[in-house]
Amino acid sequence: MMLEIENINAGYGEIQIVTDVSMNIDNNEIVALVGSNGAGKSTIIKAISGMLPVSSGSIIFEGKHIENTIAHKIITNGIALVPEGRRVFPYMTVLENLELGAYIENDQKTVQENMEWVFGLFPILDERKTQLAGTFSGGEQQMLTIGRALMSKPKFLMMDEPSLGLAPVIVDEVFKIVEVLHNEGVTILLVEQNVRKSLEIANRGYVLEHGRIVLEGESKNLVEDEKVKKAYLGM
Amino acid sequence: MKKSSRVMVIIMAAGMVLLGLSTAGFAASVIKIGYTAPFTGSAAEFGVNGWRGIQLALEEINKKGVMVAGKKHTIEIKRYDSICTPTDGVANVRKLAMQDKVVAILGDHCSSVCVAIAPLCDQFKIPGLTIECAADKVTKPGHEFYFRMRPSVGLMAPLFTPTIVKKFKPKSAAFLVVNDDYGLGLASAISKELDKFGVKTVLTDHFERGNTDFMVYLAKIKKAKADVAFYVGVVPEGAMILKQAREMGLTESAKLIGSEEMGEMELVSLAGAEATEGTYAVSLWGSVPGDFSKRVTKRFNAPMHYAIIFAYDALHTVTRAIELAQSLDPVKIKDAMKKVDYQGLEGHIKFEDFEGYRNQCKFVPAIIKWEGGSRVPLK
Amino acid sequence: MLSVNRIALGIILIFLLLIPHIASSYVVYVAVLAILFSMLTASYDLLTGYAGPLSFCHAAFYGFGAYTSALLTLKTGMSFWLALPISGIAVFLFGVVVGYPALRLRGHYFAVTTFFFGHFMYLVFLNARDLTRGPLGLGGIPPPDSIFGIDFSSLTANYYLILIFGILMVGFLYALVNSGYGRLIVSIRENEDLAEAVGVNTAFVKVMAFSISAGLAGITGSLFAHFFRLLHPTTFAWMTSEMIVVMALVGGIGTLVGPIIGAGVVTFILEMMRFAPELRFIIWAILLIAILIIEPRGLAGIFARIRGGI
Amino acid sequence: MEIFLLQAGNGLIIGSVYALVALGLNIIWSITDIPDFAQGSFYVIAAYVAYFAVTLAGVPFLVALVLGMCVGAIMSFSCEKFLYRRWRERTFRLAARTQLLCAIALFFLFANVANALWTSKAKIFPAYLKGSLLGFSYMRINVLLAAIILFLVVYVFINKTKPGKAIRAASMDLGMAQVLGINIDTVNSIVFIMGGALSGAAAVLVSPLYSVFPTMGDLPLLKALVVVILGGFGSVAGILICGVGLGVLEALGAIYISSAYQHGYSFVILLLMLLLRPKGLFGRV
Amino acid sequence: MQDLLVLKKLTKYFGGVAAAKDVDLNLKGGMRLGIIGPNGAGKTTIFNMITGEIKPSAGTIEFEGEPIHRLKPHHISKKGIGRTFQIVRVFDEIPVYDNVLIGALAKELRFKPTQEQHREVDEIIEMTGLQEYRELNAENLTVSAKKRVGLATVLVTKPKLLLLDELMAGLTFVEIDEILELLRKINGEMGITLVVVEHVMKAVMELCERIIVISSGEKIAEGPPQEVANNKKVIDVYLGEERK
Repeated sequence: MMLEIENINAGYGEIQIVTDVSMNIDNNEIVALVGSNGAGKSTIIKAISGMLPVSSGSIIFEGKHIENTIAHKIITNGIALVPEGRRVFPYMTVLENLELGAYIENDQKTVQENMEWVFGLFPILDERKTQLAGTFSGGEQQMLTIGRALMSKPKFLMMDEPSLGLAPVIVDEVFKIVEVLHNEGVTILLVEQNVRKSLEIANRGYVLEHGRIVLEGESKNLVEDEKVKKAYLGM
Repeated sequence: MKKSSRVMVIIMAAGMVLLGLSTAGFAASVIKIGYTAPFTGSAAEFGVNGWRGIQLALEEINKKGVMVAGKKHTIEIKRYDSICTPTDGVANVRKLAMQDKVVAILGDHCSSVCVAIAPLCDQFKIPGLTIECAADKVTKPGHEFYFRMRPSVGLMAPLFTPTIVKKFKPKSAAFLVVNDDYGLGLASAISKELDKFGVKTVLTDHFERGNTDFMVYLAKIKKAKADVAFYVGVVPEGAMILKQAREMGLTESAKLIGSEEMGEMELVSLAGAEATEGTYAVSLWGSVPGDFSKRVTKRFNAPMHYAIIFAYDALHTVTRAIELAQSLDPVKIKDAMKKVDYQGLEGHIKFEDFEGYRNQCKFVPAIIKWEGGSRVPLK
Repeated sequence: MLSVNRIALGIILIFLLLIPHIASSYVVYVAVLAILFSMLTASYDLLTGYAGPLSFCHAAFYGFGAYTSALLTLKTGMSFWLALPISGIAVFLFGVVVGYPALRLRGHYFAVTTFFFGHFMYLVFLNARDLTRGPLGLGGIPPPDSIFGIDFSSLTANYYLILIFGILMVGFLYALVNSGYGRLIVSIRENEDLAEAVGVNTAFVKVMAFSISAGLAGITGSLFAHFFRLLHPTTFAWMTSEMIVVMALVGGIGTLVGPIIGAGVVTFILEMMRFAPELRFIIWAILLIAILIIEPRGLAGIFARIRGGI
Repeated sequence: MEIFLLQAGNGLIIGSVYALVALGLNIIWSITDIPDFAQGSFYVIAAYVAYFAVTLAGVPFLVALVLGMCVGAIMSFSCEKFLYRRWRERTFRLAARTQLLCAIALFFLFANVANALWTSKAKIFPAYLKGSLLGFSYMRINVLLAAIILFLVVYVFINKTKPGKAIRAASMDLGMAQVLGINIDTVNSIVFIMGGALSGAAAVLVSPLYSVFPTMGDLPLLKALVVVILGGFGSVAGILICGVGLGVLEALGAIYISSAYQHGYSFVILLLMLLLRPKGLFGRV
Repeated sequence: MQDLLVLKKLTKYFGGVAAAKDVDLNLKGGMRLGIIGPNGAGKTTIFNMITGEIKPSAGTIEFEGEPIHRLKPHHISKKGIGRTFQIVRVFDEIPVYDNVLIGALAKELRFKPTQEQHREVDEIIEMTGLQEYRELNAENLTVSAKKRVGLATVLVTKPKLLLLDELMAGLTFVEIDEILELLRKINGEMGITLVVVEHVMKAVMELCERIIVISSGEKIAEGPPQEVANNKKVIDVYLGEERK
C-alpha cells in the first residue's frame, strides 16, 4: 500500500471540512476522488501535502506517518502536487518554474534528466522555456504545473482539479497525460469535478459528499451509480 | 465601559494615590546644582561633552570642598535630559527647582530651551547659567536670574565683521547655515553688518542638523559666485562642508569663513589639515591649556570639545558665586554671580548689563586662519 | 460593579482636582503634559483604535492646531476662546483634505504614508519661517484671556483649564464611540467589506474618524500653545507621533481608557528615568518590544487576560 | 550647466545609496510583508563598526566594508529569527501591526544604543582614497560603482542561483513554494541577511564621504521606503531606477526649487504616485 | 408586476478572461432563486456585480426599474439589496448584539440607537436563534452561529432582495435544515426575495423555486429544480460529458 489515510478530520480553524475520511491508494493506481464543490476534496489534498494540519487520524505514506509534517518536507518523500488553480510562478520563466519543481534535488545531472523527461512529455514547454509563465494561456499553465510537479520525479502525484477552467480540447489532453504518467509508473490521486472523465481513467474511486466518503469502489461501477449523480445534483 | 477598562480605572486611581504619596521631597546635606542638557537626540553631543566638563570641575571642587559659612560642603549635580526640546527643558527646571531644590541651574545648550527656561529661573528665584546658548533674546532684554558667559550672535557680528571687510574686501557674501536659531540668528546678524559696508548677501541656504551631503548647497554657492562664504554651524557638519568644498574646488573661488566652532582644533581632527588649509574661522576663546586637554583625553579618551570647556567654566563660576555669597540662598547666590570676576579657560568671566543686555559677559572674538593644521590669528 | 467603577472614577477626579494643592509645580507641570498627552492618545485612539488604520502623524495635527491658534492670537489679536474652536475646525478640515486621499491606501501603505506626512509637516513648521519663525521658536503667545475673572497666566489655572478640556474631550469621545456613529466606526475596524455591504459609507466614516481625531489633536495643540506660550518645531517632530503611538499601544488601543492610562504610565516612567538620560529611550524601546512580546494588546490586554484567568 | 551636471551626478550617487537600502527592504517587504524600519539602525551600527575597525584596528577599507555587511546581516538575521518570526502566524490578527511596531521599536532602540555607547557626536571616517575625477572624488565614484556591483550580485543571486529562485518563488506564492520543498524559515533568514548586508554596505560606503553618527540612518531609511513603494515591489532594476531617480530629482529640486524641502520632495512624489498609480511605477503586485 | 431585479447582458472580464458573459436574468419579487454551477463558473462574480463590489465590463443591472451598476456597495445596500459572504464575515471583536445593531444603524443612523431599533435587533436575534449568544463576541462563535450573525446583520437592514453566497458550506445537515427553515421564514413572513449561490445541492433543490445554471460565465439552463437537474447540459457540466 502506498498511501493509507485513516479517519482523518481536518478543516480551517474551527470549521471542520472533512470528517473521518479513510482512503487507500495502492502502488501504480489512479484513484479518483470526486464530489461536488465544497465537499472537502481539496482539504484532503492539503492535509496530505502538509498545507493544513489534521486534527485527528493518520496519514501513512509507504509505512511512514506524514500527518502534520511541515509542508516543505512532504515532497522529500516522493509526493508531488499539481495544485488547484495552477499556481505557476508568473514572473519566472518556464525553465525556472521547472527548476523549482526539482528544488529538493541537488544533483544537477538528475535535474537535467528529469527536465528531458518533462520536455518529452510536454514539447511545448521545451519550445517556450524562456517565456514568462504568467504570459501563458490556462492550458499551457496547466501543462507547466504538471511538468513542475514531475520535476521531483515523484512516486505519488496528487492532481487537484487539473481540468478546471480549461477548454474541452485541453481537458482531453490533460487526461491523456494522466494516462501516460500512469503507464510510466506514477501513482496518481486525481481530484476532479469532471466525474465521468476521471472515473473513466481511474482504477478506483471515492465519492465525497459533505466531508464524508459516501461511496467507494471500482470506478466502472461508480460511473453507473445513481448515488454519484445525487452527490452532485442533490436529488 | 468594558470590564477590563473598569479594572484599569481602579488601578489608575490606586496608582495616582501612590504617586501623590511619593512626591514628598527629602532634605539635602550637600549643595545641589542642577544641569539640564540634551543627552539624547541630535544635539546629544553637547550634553555629553558638557557633562564631561562638569565632571572635571566637580572633581577639583569636591576635592577641595566648598566653604560656606565656615562649613565644608560638597557639590552634587542633578542632571536631566532636555533632548533639546523646550517642553522637556521646562520639565527639568521645574523638577530641579521644586523636587531637588537646587541652588543654581546650569544649562541648557540649546537656545530654544534657554528661551523657555530663562523666565522660569526668575519665577523660582534660582540663578541659571546657560552653557552655550547664543540667541540674543536669552539675555536681551534678559532676566534677573539668568546669566550667560559667551557673547550672543548679535554681540559677536559687529565685533568681527569689520576685520573681514578690511581683510578680504568682498563684494558679495553667501551663507550656509544650520537651520536652528543659532545658525539663522548669526547669519542674519553678520549679513546685516556686512550690508553696512555695502557687501551684498547673494545667497542664504539652510541645512538640517545631521545632514551629511552638502554638495547641493556648495554648488549653489559656487553658482552664486560669492567672494566670501560663511558657514555657520557645528564642527561635524563644518568638517563635512570643508571636505566637500575642497572636493568641489570651492575653496579656490571663495574665502570660506566658519563660525566660532570652526576655530577649534576639533575641526582639524575631523576634517584633516588638508581640508581646512587656507580657510578662516571666527574664534571666540583663547587657546586651551595643554594640560587640560590632556586631562580630557586621559579621563574620557575623547577629543577636546568646547562644550567641555564651557561647562567646566560654568560650574567653576557658579561655585565661585556660592563662595562669594557665603550662603546657600539662591537669591544671594544670584547677587554674588554679578560680583564674580574670574579668569576661565575660555576667557574673562564677568557679568555685566549693557546695551540692553543683562547678565552678559563680553568677549572679543578674533579671526583665525588655518595653516598646516594650526591656528594662525589674523591681525 | 458599576458603583465600584464610579467610586474609582470619583477618586481619580478628586485626585486630579487636588494635584495643584498637594504637589509641587513640577508635578503639576508634568501632570499638564500627561493630560495633554492623554488627550492626544485618546483622540488618536478614535482613528487607530476604533476605526483601525495605523497612523504615525498625529503630532502633525497637534502642531498644526498649536501654530494655527498661536498665529491667530498673535497676528489678529483674536481671543483664545475664539482661536481654540477655530483651530480645531481648521485642523478638522485639514484632516478631511489629507484623509480623503490617504485613506484610500490600506495597511502598511497608509502607515508609511502617514509617517512621511508627519515628517513633511515638521519640515513645513521648520521652514515656513515667515509664519512659524521656524527654529527660532514662536514666542510671546498670550495665555488664555481671563474669563469669569479667572486669570490663566498661572500654572494652576492652566492646569484646571486643561483638565476640564481633557475631561470634556474624553467625555465627548466616550459618548461618540458609544453612540451610533461609534458603532459604525468600529464596524470598519472589524470588517470593512462587511460594513460596506450592510450599507455603511465606509469611505466617509473613515475620513470622519480621521478628521475628528485630527481636529481634537488640533484643539489639544491650541491648549498647549497657550499654556506653554512658546512653540518650537521639534515639539511636533515624528518623535512625538511615535510617542503617541507607543503610549496608546502600551495602554491598549480601542479601549479609550487604555491609551489614557498609557499616556499617564509612559509619561510617569519617562519622568522617573530622568536621572539616567542616556538610558531613557533604550529602556523605553525595550519596554515596548517586551509589551509586544508579552501582549500585543497592551495593558488592556494584560488586564483582560488576568480577568479571563488565562 | 556645470552645476546641473555636478548636481545630477551627485544625486546619482546619493540615489544609489537609497537604492541599496531599498533593495534589501524591498525583498524583505515582498516576502514577509514587514516594512523593516530596523534596517535603518543596522545601517548605523554597521557604519560604527566599520569606523572603529578602520580607526582602531587599522584594517583596510575593503575589510571594513565586509565587516559592516556582516554586522548588518547578523543583526538583521537575529531580529527576524528572535522577534518577527514569533508573530508570523497568519491567523494572529495583530501580526502585521505588531511586526511593524517592533520594527520601529528596534530602529529606535539601536539608534539610542549607538548614542549611549558612542555619543551623538559625529565621527569622521578617514578617507581611504585620494583624488578626483571631473569634480567627483574617487570615493564618491566608488559608491556608485560598488552599488552597481552589489546590484549585479543581488541580481545574479536572485535570478541565477537556486536560493535566489526560491526567494522569488516565495514572494510570488508562498504556499506553492513550500509545497515544492522550499523552507520558508530559511528563505526568511536569507532575505533578512541580504537586507542587513545591503544596509551595512550602503552605510560603510557613504561613511567616508560623510560622517558616522547615531541618526545617520534616518534619511536613507525614509528615502528607501519611498523607493520601495515607488518601485511597487518591482524588479531589482526597478528599485535601482527609482532610487537613483529619486536621488537625482531631490538633488536638482534642491538647486532649482528650494533646498529647505529637499527631504520633503520624496513625500510629494510618493503621494502623487500613490494617488495616480497605486501599484507603483513598476508595480506588478 | 415589475421585475425586482433585471440583469441585461451582464459581462465581466478579468484580464482577457470572461468571468461572466451576457448573463440575462429577470427576477420577480418574492421569489427564491438558486444559482448553481461548477467551481469558477462565475457565480460569485455575478453576485459581486449586483452588490457593487466590482463594476461590470458591459451590460446593466436594474433594481426596481432603476439602474444600479454604477453605484457603490453601500448605496446598493441602501436601495434594498443585502448579501452574505462566501467566507463568513462578522464584526469579530464585538458582541453579537452590536453586530446586528450596526446593521440597524447602517440602515438609519442615530446618535443614540432608538427604542425601535433595539426592538428590531431583538426580534431579528430571536428569529435567527441567537439569543444565547447576544453578549458573546462574534469571533468566538461556531461557524453556524457566525453565519446566522451575518444573516441577522443583513436582515436588520430590511433588504428587499437578499443574496446568499454559499451559506450552507461547512455546516452539518442538522444546521442546514435549521438554516433552510429560517430562509423559508425570511422569504415567507418577511417577503424577502432570495437569491442563493450554493454548492449543497440538496439545499438548493429543496429551497428554490427556480434555478439558473452558470458554466464558464454563461447561463446554460434555467427552470424549476427538477427540470434543471435532469437537463442533459447541466449533467454534462457537472459530471463531464459522456463519451459518445
